[in-house]
Amino acid sequence: MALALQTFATVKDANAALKAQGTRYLGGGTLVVRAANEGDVSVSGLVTSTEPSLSTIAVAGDKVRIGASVTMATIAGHPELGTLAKAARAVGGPAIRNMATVGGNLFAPAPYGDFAVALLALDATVSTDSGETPIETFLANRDGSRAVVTSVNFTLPKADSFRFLKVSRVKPKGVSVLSIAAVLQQAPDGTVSAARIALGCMADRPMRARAAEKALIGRSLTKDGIAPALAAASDGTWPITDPIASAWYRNEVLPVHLGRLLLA
Amino acid sequence: MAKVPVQFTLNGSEKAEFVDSGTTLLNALRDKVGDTSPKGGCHQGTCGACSVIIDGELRLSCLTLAETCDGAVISTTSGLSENGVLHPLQRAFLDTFATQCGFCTPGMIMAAKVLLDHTPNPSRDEVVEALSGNICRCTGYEPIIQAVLTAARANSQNAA
Amino acid sequence: MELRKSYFADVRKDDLHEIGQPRPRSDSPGHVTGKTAFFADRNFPGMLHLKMVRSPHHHARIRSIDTSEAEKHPGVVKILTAKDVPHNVYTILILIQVGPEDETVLADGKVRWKGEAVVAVLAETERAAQEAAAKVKVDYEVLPAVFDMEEALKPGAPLVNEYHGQNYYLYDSGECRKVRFGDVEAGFTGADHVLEQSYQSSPIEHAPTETTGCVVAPEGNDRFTCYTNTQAMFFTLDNTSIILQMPGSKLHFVGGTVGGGFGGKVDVIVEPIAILGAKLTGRPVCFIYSREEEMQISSPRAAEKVVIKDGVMKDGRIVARKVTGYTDAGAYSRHSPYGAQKGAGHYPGPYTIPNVWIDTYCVYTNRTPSSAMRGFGVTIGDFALEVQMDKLARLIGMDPLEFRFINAYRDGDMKAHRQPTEGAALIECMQEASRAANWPVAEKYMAMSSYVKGA
Amino acid sequence: MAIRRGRGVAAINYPTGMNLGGDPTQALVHSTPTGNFMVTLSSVDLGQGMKQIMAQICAETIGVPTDRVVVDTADTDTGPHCMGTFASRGTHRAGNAVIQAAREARQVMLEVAAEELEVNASDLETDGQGNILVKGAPQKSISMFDVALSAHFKRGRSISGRGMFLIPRSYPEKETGAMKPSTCYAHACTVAEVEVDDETGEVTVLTVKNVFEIGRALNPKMVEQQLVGGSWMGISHALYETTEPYYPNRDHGGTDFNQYLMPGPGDLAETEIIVLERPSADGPYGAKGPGEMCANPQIPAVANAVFDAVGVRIDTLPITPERILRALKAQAAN
Repeated sequence: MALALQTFATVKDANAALKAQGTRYLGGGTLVVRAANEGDVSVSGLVTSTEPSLSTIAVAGDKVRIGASVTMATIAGHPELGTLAKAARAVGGPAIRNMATVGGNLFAPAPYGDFAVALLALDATVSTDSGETPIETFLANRDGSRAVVTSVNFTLPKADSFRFLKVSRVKPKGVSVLSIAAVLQQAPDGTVSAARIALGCMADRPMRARAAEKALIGRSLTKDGIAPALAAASDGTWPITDPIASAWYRNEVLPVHLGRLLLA
Repeated sequence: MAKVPVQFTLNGSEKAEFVDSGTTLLNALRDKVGDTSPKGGCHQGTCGACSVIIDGELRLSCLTLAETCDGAVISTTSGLSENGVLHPLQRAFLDTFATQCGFCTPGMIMAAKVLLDHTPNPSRDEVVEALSGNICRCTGYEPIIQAVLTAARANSQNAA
Repeated sequence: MELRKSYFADVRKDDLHEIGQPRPRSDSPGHVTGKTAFFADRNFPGMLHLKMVRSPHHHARIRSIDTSEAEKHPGVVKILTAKDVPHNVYTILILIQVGPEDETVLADGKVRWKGEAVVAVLAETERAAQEAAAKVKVDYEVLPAVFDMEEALKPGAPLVNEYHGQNYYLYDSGECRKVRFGDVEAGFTGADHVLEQSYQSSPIEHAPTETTGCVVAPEGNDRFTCYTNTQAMFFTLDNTSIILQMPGSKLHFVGGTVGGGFGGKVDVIVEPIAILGAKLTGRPVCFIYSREEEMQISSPRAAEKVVIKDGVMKDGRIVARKVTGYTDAGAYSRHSPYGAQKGAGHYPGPYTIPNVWIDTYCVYTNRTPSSAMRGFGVTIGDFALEVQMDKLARLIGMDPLEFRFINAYRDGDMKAHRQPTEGAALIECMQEASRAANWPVAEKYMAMSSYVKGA
Repeated sequence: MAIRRGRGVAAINYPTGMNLGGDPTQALVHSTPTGNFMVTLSSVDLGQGMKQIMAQICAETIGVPTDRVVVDTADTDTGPHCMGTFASRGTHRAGNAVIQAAREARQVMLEVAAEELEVNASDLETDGQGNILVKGAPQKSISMFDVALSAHFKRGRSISGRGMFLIPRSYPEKETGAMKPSTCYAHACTVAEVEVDDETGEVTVLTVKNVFEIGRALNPKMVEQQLVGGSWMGISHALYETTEPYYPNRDHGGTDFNQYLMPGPGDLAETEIIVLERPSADGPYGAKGPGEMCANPQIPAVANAVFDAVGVRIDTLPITPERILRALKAQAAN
């Protein structure tokens, strides 16, 4: 069967079409068109939707809703999302960023999906027509997910509390050895009062570094203060081994890079 | 097999084609329209040789379905020179010896053109970033970076 | 770039009109306007797309091949298996009498590496060819495989390639190409220090931006025009003639404009099967490697292992060098027996050493067949030699650059393969590097010359 | 964290051609009726600039500007045999064949000119601009345009020539290995300076200073292209490239340009290229083949620089951050 693209005005109709076997949702094309080009014959039908809400960004106070079809380039250039620009720019080169969508990034297997790492640190929720799901739950179940993602939603952190680091071997555009996103809240004395740390490439999909988060609470962001968090950074990781790096290497350098991010 | 109609503007000319649903823009341009300046180096989105400009944005034609370009304004390297006069970027690629095998050149020029359209006087870092999705295996990149910086200087001198 | 004209000015005339001039490249205007025609820029009505069914196993016996479902797939025009190829067992260097023929165009009874071509599918569209290829059923009996050269050379290792009968190439000199010069053991005995070190590389891909491929069009008169990005036109034509048992007069190859080669487009892989497809269907055929095929199926630069044992004196003279080189050919010869032999002629490097012993082996393993790449037979050897030189210099407490001056070859020095050195310029390169890198060496080295020893 | 700096040197030579198989290339040269020259070959341009260089070689030999020479190559119906573009042989072998063919064509051209000018052909010379002059009496001259017209329509002469350059095969002697594996040798010396992050094993190549001796730079800008690109590839080989990252394990081979690693435009070392020219005895205008050797010396120079920086030897290519980190940990454990 040749590939066939069906375009629908509403997400509802797209969701109905996606019930057919062999169909995949077409976002920016960077994942699914590539798969088809490479001879993945399990993909026989593509479904997409032009519903306008998929392509809009809404910022109300510190509440942000990003439509699933919004591209990395749009996020990187959005005047109110400057905090996240670094994470959006971490995805691909300029052409890829003009195509790759925030919805697609949620499905990108490691070593891809750097923006999803940021979303995980932001504790975002993922919306479909059937409701909102915490991103961690969504990522855990993404392989079986069929419904069109309509948006991601999160509370925008203060600029100085969001940190992001992507480590790659090729510059300026290389895929990840690993990526780290962190949202840190600090008490007036500088000690960490709340922390969310998300890791890319340390499992087959973005994961939280909960042991490290816990070990940071009440600590100052100094070499000694973060030492327990670094010691716990690799707890529960199951890094991928790929042409970029082995699982061993990723685990070895995770504390080094986390330390540099926290002390930056 | 049912064909899908698609119309777009390519380098200033109106084009109308019937394509198989699911045909990439790269294949439509090369096989249907006959513009072979975008090259198929990977069909994965990892080499940039197929880069074109769609509605002012750099895109990879290998990952773009032709039927999603209905009504779009598309530019490719084959349409860059006007009346036989080379675009400053093309001139600069010649003058700085920035081409060897030439396979990556049309994609590089597209990436560079979008940069200069938005940032007429880019820094070296901005040039490096703009070219970062395009692979060259012959030159080691430096001559290409120099070509883009040379074209930017030529542009600013002409504007002055 | 700077041309340092002061060196060798006495042996060079700089009075030419066109030579030495930075003329613009005639091909560049075509490149920057997108007008340059690469092979894949040729399109013909009714062109078929060829896709390969490839082995998922490193080493397996083929029990059976069932193409019946694939043949029924919409858009499929022809399916080719080993029996369709007139002279299926071939080797490319047979043109210079380097045999035996050891490789199949399409696997016949056995596969020897993961990715080996088994069945060729020709269809109206690329997609139809991919879908049909997925429907070809091949029943394999998996066999033990060997991936490590030292394992492959051990008695009892799985035999990779029956056409050789052992897991190494048999030269007229035996299991390796040999160079023997002086008395290397005596050299070691008399040396102040002996250092033996082992170096290793893994396979490297040429990664040209344009993948390997060809477009074939029947001319309508039983001749076939093949638009190709081969690096060697007649080499490919003549091998195709042998494989297809077709007179060369029926073949017309057009090429010469290639999107990067680096040695990766000297194997004769895509052209014969595409021409066969065109001949059997009467239709134009394109066979273009996907990027994945270019990366993992096309021949890489061989993995190599190089063991170097040196005898060195405290005053910096290397008095004996023994090199054992192993080239991982993968499952088939292609150009590897030549590369290993080229290595034998290259060692012991650009140094004058009185006692030299060299053995270079071409070893078969169950991996992607390797072949030529930029620096074929030399690149990895130079890595090994020059790291070894660094270690030797540090061993005797000498500056690494000065250590090289002491041993550098000069005009008239006899090389291990018994050719007198001519046109040497290593010393001058090192002198200029010393200046450019601000790496000073003793004045006596800056006063040396390649022309005459001791001058 | 410590960023540690080191430098390393390597010196190499590289053979031109492949005499172990017999190494021929042919060329044909002919003039058009208006005194332009066509070079017909079957040699392949991989991007190194074969077409341009053959035009310059033909132009120099005939005595015309390069833009009056057209190179028609790589059609087996028209071009005579070439062994192929590999082994740094293209410029050397095809260039010699073009010189021979161009000389033969030039001789016919001078004979026709001599008839037109009523002098001896041996008394004629060319000015490089497309004119044939009488030696010592340059006012007495004829343009190649007129000579070609005369040859075609009046004298009935074909201004053409055939070129064949063959290096005969060398058979290695079985026991001693005595052989003549190549013709001339190019040379190089590279000094590389690196920084190594001793916590991650990451290497940054700061500078490479490359000195290349290449016989003759037939077109210096094109030589520079080759040498700059080659130097980049050498660094790439040293630190990044392999299809089998866990060799001899066959798993995890890269299948695209994201996974097959090469330095990006943000990873470039400051690169200095210095070229020396010791013309080879048998090369076209003294040229040797620099295309392959220019990517070799950076590999050991970088390896030696890494050792100089952090004191561990990585004797396996590529020198990845992982290999360095493992070695550093082993070093610390001892």
